Formats: sequence, C-alpha cells, structure tokens
Amino acid sequence: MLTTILIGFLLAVLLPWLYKFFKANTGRFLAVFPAAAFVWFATKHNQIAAGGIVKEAYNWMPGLGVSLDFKLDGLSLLFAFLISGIGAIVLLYAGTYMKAYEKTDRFFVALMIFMASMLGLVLSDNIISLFVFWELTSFSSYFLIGFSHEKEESRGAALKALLITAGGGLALLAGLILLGIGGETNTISELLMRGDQIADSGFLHVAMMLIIVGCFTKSAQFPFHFWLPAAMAAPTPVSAYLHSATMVKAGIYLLARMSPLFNGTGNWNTTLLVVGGITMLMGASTAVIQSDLKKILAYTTVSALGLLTMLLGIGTEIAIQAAVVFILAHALYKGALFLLAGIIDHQTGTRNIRKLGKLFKKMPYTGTAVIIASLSMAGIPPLFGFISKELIYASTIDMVINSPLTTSAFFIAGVLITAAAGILSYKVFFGKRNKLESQPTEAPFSLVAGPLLMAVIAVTLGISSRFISPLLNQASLAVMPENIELQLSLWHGINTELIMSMATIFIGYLTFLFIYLNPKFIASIKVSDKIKTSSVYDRTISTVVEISKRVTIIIQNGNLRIYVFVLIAVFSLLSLWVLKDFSVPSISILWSDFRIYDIVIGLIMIAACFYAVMAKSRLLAIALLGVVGYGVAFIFIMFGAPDLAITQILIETITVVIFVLVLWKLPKFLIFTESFIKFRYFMISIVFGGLMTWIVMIVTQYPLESHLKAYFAENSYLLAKGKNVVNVILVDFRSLDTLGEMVVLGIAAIGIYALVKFNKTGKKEEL
Amino acid sequence: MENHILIVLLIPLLSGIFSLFAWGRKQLQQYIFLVGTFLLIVAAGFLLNSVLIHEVIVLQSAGWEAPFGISLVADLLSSIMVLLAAIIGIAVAIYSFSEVDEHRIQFGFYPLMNFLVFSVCGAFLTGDVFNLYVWFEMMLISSFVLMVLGNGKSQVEATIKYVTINIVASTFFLAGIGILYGLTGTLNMADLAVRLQSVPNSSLLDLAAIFFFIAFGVKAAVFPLFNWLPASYHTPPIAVSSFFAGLLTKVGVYAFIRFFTMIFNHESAFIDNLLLYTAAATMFFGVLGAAAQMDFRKILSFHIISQIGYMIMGLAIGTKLALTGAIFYIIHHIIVKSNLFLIAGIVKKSSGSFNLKKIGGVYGKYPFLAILFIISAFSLAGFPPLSGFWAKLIVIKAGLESGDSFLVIVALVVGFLTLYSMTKIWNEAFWKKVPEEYMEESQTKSVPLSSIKPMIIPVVMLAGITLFIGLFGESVLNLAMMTAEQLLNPEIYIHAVLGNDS
Amino acid sequence: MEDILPFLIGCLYAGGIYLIFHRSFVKLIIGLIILGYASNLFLFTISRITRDAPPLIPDDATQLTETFADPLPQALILTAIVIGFGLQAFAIVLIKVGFKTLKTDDLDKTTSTDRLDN
Amino acid sequence: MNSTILSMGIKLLVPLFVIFSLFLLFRGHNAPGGGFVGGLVFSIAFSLYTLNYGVKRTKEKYKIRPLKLIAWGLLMAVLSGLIPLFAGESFLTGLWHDEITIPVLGKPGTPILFDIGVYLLVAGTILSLIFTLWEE
Repeated sequence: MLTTILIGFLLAVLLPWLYKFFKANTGRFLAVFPAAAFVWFATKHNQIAAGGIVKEAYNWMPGLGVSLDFKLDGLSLLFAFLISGIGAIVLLYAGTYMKAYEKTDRFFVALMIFMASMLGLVLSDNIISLFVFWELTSFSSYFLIGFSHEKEESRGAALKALLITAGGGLALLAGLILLGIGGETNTISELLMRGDQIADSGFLHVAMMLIIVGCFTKSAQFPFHFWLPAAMAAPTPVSAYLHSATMVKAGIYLLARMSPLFNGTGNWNTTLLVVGGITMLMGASTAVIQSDLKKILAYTTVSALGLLTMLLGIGTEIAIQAAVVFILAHALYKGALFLLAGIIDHQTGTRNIRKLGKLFKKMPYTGTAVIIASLSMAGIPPLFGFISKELIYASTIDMVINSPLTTSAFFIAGVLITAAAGILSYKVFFGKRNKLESQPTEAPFSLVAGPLLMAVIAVTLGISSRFISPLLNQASLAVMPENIELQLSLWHGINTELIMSMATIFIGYLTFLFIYLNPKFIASIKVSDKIKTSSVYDRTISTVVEISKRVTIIIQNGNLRIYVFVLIAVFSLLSLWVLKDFSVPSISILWSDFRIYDIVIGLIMIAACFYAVMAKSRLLAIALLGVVGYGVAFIFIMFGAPDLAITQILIETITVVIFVLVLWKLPKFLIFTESFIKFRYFMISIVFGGLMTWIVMIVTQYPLESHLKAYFAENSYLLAKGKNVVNVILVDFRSLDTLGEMVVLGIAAIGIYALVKFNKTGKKEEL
Repeated sequence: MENHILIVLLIPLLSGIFSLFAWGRKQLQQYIFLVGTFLLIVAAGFLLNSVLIHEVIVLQSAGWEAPFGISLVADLLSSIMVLLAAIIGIAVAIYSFSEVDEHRIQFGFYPLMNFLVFSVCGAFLTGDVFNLYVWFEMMLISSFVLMVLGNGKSQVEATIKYVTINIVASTFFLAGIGILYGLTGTLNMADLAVRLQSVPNSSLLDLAAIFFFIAFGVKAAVFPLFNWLPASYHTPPIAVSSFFAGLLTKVGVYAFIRFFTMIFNHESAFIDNLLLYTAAATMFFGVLGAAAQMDFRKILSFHIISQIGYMIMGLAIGTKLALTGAIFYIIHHIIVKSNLFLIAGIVKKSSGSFNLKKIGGVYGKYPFLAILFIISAFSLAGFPPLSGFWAKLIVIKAGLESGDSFLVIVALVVGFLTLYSMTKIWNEAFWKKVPEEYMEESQTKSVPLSSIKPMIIPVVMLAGITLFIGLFGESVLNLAMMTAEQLLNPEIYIHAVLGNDS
Repeated sequence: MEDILPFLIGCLYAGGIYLIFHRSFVKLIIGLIILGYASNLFLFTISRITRDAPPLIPDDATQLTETFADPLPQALILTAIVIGFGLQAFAIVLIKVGFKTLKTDDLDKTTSTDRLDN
Repeated sequence: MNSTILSMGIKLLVPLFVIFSLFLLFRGHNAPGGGFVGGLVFSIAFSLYTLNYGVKRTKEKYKIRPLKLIAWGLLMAVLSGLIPLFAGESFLTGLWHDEITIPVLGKPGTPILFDIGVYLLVAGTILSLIFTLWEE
C-alpha cells in the first residue's frame, strides 16, 4: 500500500518531465496509475470481503509514535475502490477536458498529490499519518481550486476552502493528539479498543468534539459548508473527483472510522444528527433554486453529506449500513453527474440551466448517462440509489426517539433531491427550448465513456447488488463491529420503506413540475446575505484583518520613546511584583560612615546629571556629561580601582572629543513642548531609578564570599606572573573577554568609517 | 577534542581578520567568506559528532580550571546552533555574491559578516555569563553596522531604533550579571547553577531572572519587547536580513533556554507564569502584525516574532517533550525563515518590489521559485509533512500533555493566522496578475531570474533541508530529544565543566 | 559613600532613562551614555566595594592578603567600559548621520519604517 | 593653531608619547596601565599631530594605516593565543620564559604579546575614529 501511495507522489514529482514527454496524453498515461491501483485493490477484495484485513507498517518518526501503518479493511477498501476507480475515470476524462487550459502539468501535479494522499488517508492506521494525508488533500485541493488563479474568484474560493478545511484541521489535530495521549497509542485500531481508558483520562469528549469540528469542515457541514459551492471554481474534473466523490467524504470517512469509539457517548449522536439534518435540508432546498448546473450538484452534494452525517448520528445497525451503501451510491451518480455537467459546459459553453434544453437528440450518450445517474440520485428502482434510499428510510423508521422528525426530514430532502434530479435530466435534455447561440454536438467518446461507465455500474449494482454486499457488509462492520449482516436486495416486499420511497418519487415529481413551470418564481428567490455563512466568513476575515491592523498600529507605532517606555515599564512592574516580598532597607544606616567629599562628589554628579537633563544647549549637555563621567572615575579611584579610573578618564575625554567633532556643526537643540507627556516619562524614570537603588541595597545586605576573588589574589603572581591583578585577569584569566572587546572596538571603527564615508560615487578610500 | 570548539571559533575569527587585510578586494573577500563558512560547516559537523560521543565538551580557555577562567562549553544545544549558524552562513555567503552591491563591499561588508558569524558562534559556545555579554555586544555592534551599511534613509532610521533599544537591553544584561555576581561571587554558568542553590531567598533569583528576561527578551523579540525588530529587519539588504532573521533572535532564544533550564531552574511560579504568558502574547501579537502587513519582508519579520512565541512556549511548558519541541522549532525555523527572506529577495529582484500590492504573476513566470516558496511558506505555516508540522505537533502535544490548554488554543489559532498570512503572500505575489497600474513600474524595476541564478542555489539548499527534515525528521527529532534530555539534566553539563569536585 | 552609592546609581539610571525619553537625538545618546555609567557603577557596587585597597600585589609580596578590592568586577567593568565606548562612539556618529539623512532632530518624526503600507 | 612653537612641540611630543605609551603597555602587568591605556596614549600623540597637520600629512609621514593596525592587533592577539597550542596547552594559556627577565619589560610571555595586540588595536581604532571624523 505504501508503494502505491509513493508511486502516486513520485509521479507528481516527475510530472514536469513526463509532461514534456507525453504532452496532451499525460492524463491518459497517468490514468494507468489509479487503474493499476484499482486492480491491486481488487485482488484483495475476496480476502477483505471474507472478513480479513491487510496490514503494512513502516517506521517514520517512532520517537513521536508516528508510523506509516496501513490497514485495509472493508471501509478502507470501499474508499480505495472509489478513489482509484473514479480516479482513473477522472484522469481519462481530464486528459481530454483539460486541453482547453494552459499549464495543465501543474494541474496534474496537484491531482496526483491529491490521489496519493487520499489513498493514504483512507488506508492509514495511525492518527498522525492520517492527519498528514488529510492536510495534504486540503493542500492539493487549494491548488486545484485555484487553478485558474488569475481570476479573483478562483483565488478567493481556493483560500476559502483552504482556510476552512485547514482551520478545522487544526481542531482535528488537537483532537487526535488528545486521543493519542488518552489512549497512549497513535494506532487507530488500538485506539478504537481503548474507549474506557480514553474516557478515564477525561479527554474523550473534548477529543470527540474537536474531531467532529475537523470532519465537519472537511465534509462541508453547516455552518462550514459554503466553501464547497465556491470550490466549483475548480475545473470540472476536480469538482467531480475531490468535491463530490472523494475528498469531501474524508470527513465522513473519519467520523465512520471513529464511530466504534464515540457512537453512543456524550453528544456524538445528537450533534451529528442535528448538524447533519440542517446541512441536508439546507443543501437540498438551496439546490433546487440554483441555475448553475455545477451549483445544483454542489448543493445536492452538501445535502448528501448532511445525510451521511445524520446516518452516522443515528448510529443504529441499519443506519450504519445505509450510510455505507449511500457512500457508494452517491459517489457513483454524483461523480458521473459532475463529469456530465462538465461535458455539457464543454459542448454548449454554458452551465446555466435557464439556457439549456432539448439537448437529448444532439447529445444522446451524454443524455442517457445523465438520465441514469439522475434516476439513481432520485432513488428510482432498479438503480443502486433506490436500494440505498430504502435502507435510509428503514434506518429512520426504527429509531427509538425522534423517529417522526428525522423521517420527515429525510422525506423532505428526498423530495427536493428528486426534484433536482428532474431538473438535471428532464429540463436540460427534454426542456422546451434552448437559448444557445450555437448548436452543440455530442462530446468525444473519451469524455462520455467514463460517466457512462459509472452510470452502467449504478444499474448493474442495483440489479445484482449481492456482488457488492460482502464488501459493504465488511465496511459496515468496520464502522460498527457488532453489526448485523448486511443483505442487499431490490425487493423487500411491500413495507413502509417502499411506500415512502414511492411517495418521495411522486411528490418529488410534483415539486419538479412546480419548479419547471415557474422559472420566474424560482429565479426571484433570493437568500438574504445575513443568514449566509459565507458572508459571515467574509466578515470574519475582514474583521480579523481590521483588528490586526488596529492592534499593530498601536503596538508598532514607530515611536522609539514609547518602545523604551514599554521596556522600562515591563521591567518596573515585574520587579515591583517580586520586590513586594522584601522590606525597604532602613535609611538610618545611611548616616553611619561617610566622608564629606563623598557627599560632595555625589551631589556634583547628581546635579550634573540633572542639568544635563534640563540643558538647552548641546555643548553644555555634553560638558555636564563629562562631569558625570569624571565623577565616576573619581569613585573608581576611591574604591581601589586605578585602572578603571584611568580608562574612564581617557574614554570620557575621547567621547567628549568625538561628540564635539561630530556635533558642532549641527543646529541648535529644538525645544519641544510636551510637558503633559513628560510627566509620565518623569514618573517612570523615578520609579526605575528607585528600583535600581532598592535592588542594590537588597543584594548588598547579604554577605558575599567570592572564591574567585580569593583565587585571583592567591595565584595572580605565582601562576600568572603579574602583580596588577586586574590586568592579569584581562590578559590572562579572562583574555577571551578582552579578545572579544578588541573585535568590538575594531568593528566600531569600521562602522564609524563606513557611516561617515559611505558613498556611491565609487571613490575609493583607504582606511 | 576540546580543540573542535577552538577551531569553530577560529575559522570565522581568522576569516574576519584576513578579510580585513583584504580590505577593498571584493573577490578575495568573497572567497574568504565562502571558504570560511564552508570550513565552519565541516568543523561544526565534527564538533556535533564529538558532542554526540562525549556528551559535553569543555575547553578551559587560557588553561585555567573552571570557574576561574572562561569555560567554552559545547553541549548538544550549542553544537546544533553552531551548525545551523554555519549553514545559514554559507547560504548567505552564496546569496550575497549576487545581491550585495559593490559599495557595501568596499565598506567592509564581508569582514563584518565574518565577525557576526564569529560572535554568534561564540555566544552559543560560551559557558560564562560575562563572556556571553561580550559576545552579545560583538553581535550587536556588527549587526548595527551591517544594518546601517549603505546609509539609506530607512536604514538609518531603523538603526537608530535598533541601537537604542538594544543598548538599553544590554545595560539590563550587565546589571543582571552584577546581581548574579553579587549573590554568588562567580560568573561561570555551571558554577552559578550550583551556587545559586544556596542563595538565601529564592525571590532574589526571580529578581535576577527579570533582568535576563528583559535582556534576552529584547534580543529574542518577545512581546512586548519586540518593536525594534519589525522596525528594522526590512531595511538592510536581504542577505543581511536573512542572517538576522534566522539567527540573531535565536541567540536570544538560546540564551533563554540556557538560563532558564540551568541557572534559574528553581521552582518558581513567577518565572513559569512569566514565560507562559510571554509565549502566548508573543505568538499572538506577532501573527496579528503579520496579518496586517502588505510588505513581503514585514510579514516575514512579524512571523519571526510569532514563531519565537512557539519556542518560548516549549521552554515555558518545560517537559522533555516540550523542550524537544522548542529545539525542533529552532532548527526548523532558522532554516525556513532565512530561506523565506532569501526568496523575498529573489521575488523582489524579479518583480520589482517588496510591496505585495505592486507585484504578481511569479507563479506563472517562475514555477520553480514558486515551489521553493511553497515548501518554505507551508512549512512555516505548519503544514505536513514539512518540518514546521513536526515542530508544531511536538509543541502542541507537549502542551496538551501538561494541561496547558490555554497555550495550545493560542498556538492553534496562531497557526491558522500564519497560514492566512502565508497564503496572502502566495495569493498576491505568485497567483495574482501584476495589477495594470503597476505593470510599467514592475517591468522597469525587475530583472529576469536567469540573470541572478546563483541566488537560487542557497534557496534550493535550504528548501532541501526543510523537505528533508519533514520527510525524514526522525534523526532531527532524536537529536532534539537528546538535547532536551541534556537540558533537563544540567548535572552532566555542570560536572563536565567543574570537574569531579562539584 | 558605600551608602550613598546606591542613591547615586538610582539617580543616574533615572536621569539616563529620562534623557532617552526626550525627543532629541542628542539627548537620547547622552542618556544612553549615562545609563552606561549607571550600570557600570551598579556592577561595581553590587559586587561589594572596598575603600582604598587596589588589587595590586606589593613588590615584596607574592599574594594579596588582608583587605583588597575585588579585582574581577574591575576587570569586567573595564571590558564593559571599552565595549560601551565602541557602541557609544558608533551611536554618536549614527545620530549625526541620522540628522543628515533624516533632516530632523526629532525622534517623534522617525516613524516611517514602522508604518503599515496599506 | 599653526604656530611654529606648537608645531615643534608636537613633533617632539610624538616620540615622547610613543615611548610613554610603550612604557605603560609593558608595566601594565604589574602596575596600573596595560595595552589599552598604552594604545590610547599612543593614539593621542597622533591625534594631536593630526589636529595640527591634518590627516593626509599624518598618514603620509608616519605611514599609519589604522585598519592595518586593527588587523595586526587582532592577529597578534590570536597568535599569542595559538602559540600555547604548540606547547600542548589550551588556547590563550599564558606561557612564560622564566629564566630571562628584561629590564622594564619584565618577563617575556604570551600575555605580553596579547597585550601588544590590544595596544595596536586600540591605537588603530582611535586613530581611525580621529582620521574619519576629522576629515568630515
């Protein structure tokens, strides 16, 4: 299985070269890959259908418990068939369809990445590697939706899809990690058996809700559904493949996969039921008022995804079976319908159903395929869609609570979907007239073949459903290990389900008639922007940007003084917080031992500092700075630091010289009036100075026994041959510091030279 | 074995000195820098290898036993950082050949770069707090000069802010060293770790920690001390910004990790909370800034801040896994962020502007460059299976394990916004067409990519590393785990430095 | 003096930082230099001070005995002074260049690099 | 400033200052002084000369290239650190020749060499500052 996935990625990497070689045939060549994968999966069918599983395991990041574990069971195989089978058809189709586009190599790269990741997703038995593939599908979907990236609409739709699914992905990640922590393993099949342990850890419910959010975004559940209709900006093969048959079902897949763990706990069932129900009804009712073929299909897809979620939410034996069967049925007819919509668009130049009509005679094969697929969608016997619809009704009827409500929800959605099917088939192919400028012709065989094949399968599976029963049975067992055996058949005798199915078809037909006969009324229906979640999304994004701009303007205001102010304020607040535990040292000790010139020097320095602050003349300020500097040197002399004093005096002199050299040509100080702001700065300066005084006092009240001091005193002459201990430290004990100091000085010299002399005249000057 | 440390330091130092002798001779200086950084990679590789064998290597400089001289110490964290510095060094070296103009080279660009690499390596390897200060100052002065070199208006303005805030921060560093010495009478980190245990009042440690929090917080650009970074990082040439972006802030993070795992590792609710809230706020406000900007480099600058938050988050949580995450994050981020800056420079050259509103169509014109950008940008946004994903995964897992759900939520939201701002760059610069009104400007200011091909080489190299870490991250993960293990057991370090009598 | 020094240090810190809060470049730099003095004295004082006993080994001795000033902080401060000088000299020239290129002496007018471009 | 007496004085002062700076350099190990202070004094001499005669003449007369001084200073310091490696000691370890004691200079050892490096570098730095800023 890893090989299959890796080949997929490898093909994506090699595509630029393959494309140069195969050119227009690239799509057909690539179709070999999913076709071969399909065959490989088919060889495993009997083993899986008999209840076996196939496993593979490879280390990836064992330190994190991440491994490439693959497990093929009924559910995975069902999806693998869909991905590889429909994948092959879509690639063949795209080979012809994409000829109208430029730079299709980039399209195929993304598509191959998607295909490989999607396979990886459904085969993974490790939560983290599953997540990796999950995100890769979002990633490739982003590039596919944005394929026509020069259009604003495409870019917006791509971003929408990415942000919603990746945002949900973050929730999913957190949920999966929590599961992993709670269950102490990252292996899915292990986790599913450790429900009690995870529940004990207390993470079960949080993880569940987070995973649900992730799945809902991916599977376009309300209120996240809006990215899916927008994603119709992608080329049609993408819509057929990613946004109806496979990727959007990834959320459903994961919900189904996690069902054994969550089904029956907490809010799992209610959440799925309610959200799925809203999504289903909202999707179905929006679908019938659309005029764009792809939008109709998109909303029916939303509706179908809602239905699947509901079924998983019901969570009874039959409901699970219904879900599994419906996944297959829906993928077949919806994939086909999308491809067919693409053909219609391709041949007629429009997807607007108001312009389409009377196409059957001109496009008989396309028409036939559309009709079969639509009938399956409407659930009309003997198609596979009918079998699935029967099961769906069966599952709601035997619900313990809320049965009538759920059943009627299904019924209403069924009616609307039937009506939509009518619009798709009857209106387009037998409608009274078309408003097309040119006369369409039938599409080339390479386009029609795929969808036609899918339609044929829908019929075949309907009639001989027992071929597929064992696999679907295994799939349902994967979702619900103790499930009853699944037996599919067209005829169960006359029962409630059958009556409801028939009623659905009949009322659906009436609804269709109503819509068909009142196009103006339908066109006048507008959904208010206020309740559209897509506009909530737009507003959220623009609000976030607006907020971030405002916050950034405040924080990053460009005012250096405020930056320094914040720095000092942070320091002062933190220090005050810590210092609250200390008492203020008593002032009385101050007057114990001092000499009179100490005070004089101290006062001179303080005064110089004060006048430097107040000085209105630059030279005066510099002179006062010098006074402070010499004062510091004097203190060094008094406390036994002659080297420091000498250095300080020399440095001070040079600094003043530099100051004078640099500044004397500058104009006078500007006098800025800002007294009311100054108060804030004045206060913080006082607080800051006070804090530093306090800190010195606190630290110096403890005794200090420095063994370094003793060591230097002892060894400076005996070992390091020097009697000036400070100098010995500088050139021997800590010579590395001095080396660093030298480099600093050297760089400063270069820097000053560069600052002053830098010019672009090319005049060379030697330093 | 000890001399591996010495060689790592001597290579950039001698390169610097030699390029001083080669003042004004462009090609010779370029050659020295290239060979120097290449040798540095080799030396750093050897150093890392010996550290893997011997755990901690100590070079007592000037031959004085610790704590009387200055100990240079290479543990895993140090040697990983040195290796990363060397990698970014060589990337920037190659890039600078095409990007940095004649005049800057005339005024000492290469000697300064060499000394900058030297100072960064020194800061990673020193085991002495005051010596660390010296390295920091060396790093500061060389970055000051590199930032202002060229005397552009915005450069000068940016440098004034950069200089002021960093000098103020340095005074805190120096004062902090004073407090540590005043409490213990020693400067050696290992010795400090031992002696601080017997400080009479642990609030004194909190007090000292505040000084270092401010000093390193400014260098690492954490909230609310980061303002200098977005004010300045977008002004110098890209080769400079890229090195700054990748490494300079990480020196601050390195110092954070070193100090708060070894020196201030006493049980302190104050420090724990301080780090936790800093991490959250840094992540959040950094990414807000990125969401607001429309300049390629400014977006990237703000992202540095937000990603620093993730590293501090790892440190704040402090478990083994969390530290592993922080280390992994550093490794990932140095590579990716430097690379994004390099790419920004190429996009600028080939499209004429850093302003996203004025450019477009890079994807159409240069798909290969686009792929390189995608790898780095999506890695930064934490998309699997790229390096950033693992980094994020580890940090988030660590946060969930230790119950810091607040931090985890912030981290996830920030991850989302990171994706948003990365796709903004993609949308504007790569996907959209050049807007009509800027068509002319874009055409006149841009050069064809084929004329600046050498600039792609380092980008390919760094993107390759990102991809490698993503796909085969196990070795990096193991390394990060061993590093975290070492950080959580400072006894090994202390023992190696002080010898048996500790 | 031992007792006055902390207050002197506090005054220098306060004065230095208050100078930085002014709008003029020149006061900014003077403030930075005074902050430098303050932190040197801070380091000096907090490592304990000893009056009139420089750490010089007398000609007739091989070791320092009795009371003497701690040589290590002195060495550190010396390094710090020199490094600080390098940085300050650069900063002084920088503001000169800043004055020339930005044509202003007013810090509040230097906000362009932080501006949002949109 | 161009009075002849002053000019003469400065011309005489330069060698005196240089000798004094060397004295400070070598006594530094045992008494206050050292490479840093020595270098400063050295550069002050030439600064005075520059103030009087201008940068160009100073550079020409004394063949002073501040950048070269900086580079040599650094190289000297590094070399003094590398020498002990050949004796099997650690980088920057002080090696002393115990038997010889040169008057004024004291015992020869690598730390002295290191201090000379400091001296050269400081001299170069300050001179480069003065030259650069004086020409402005």
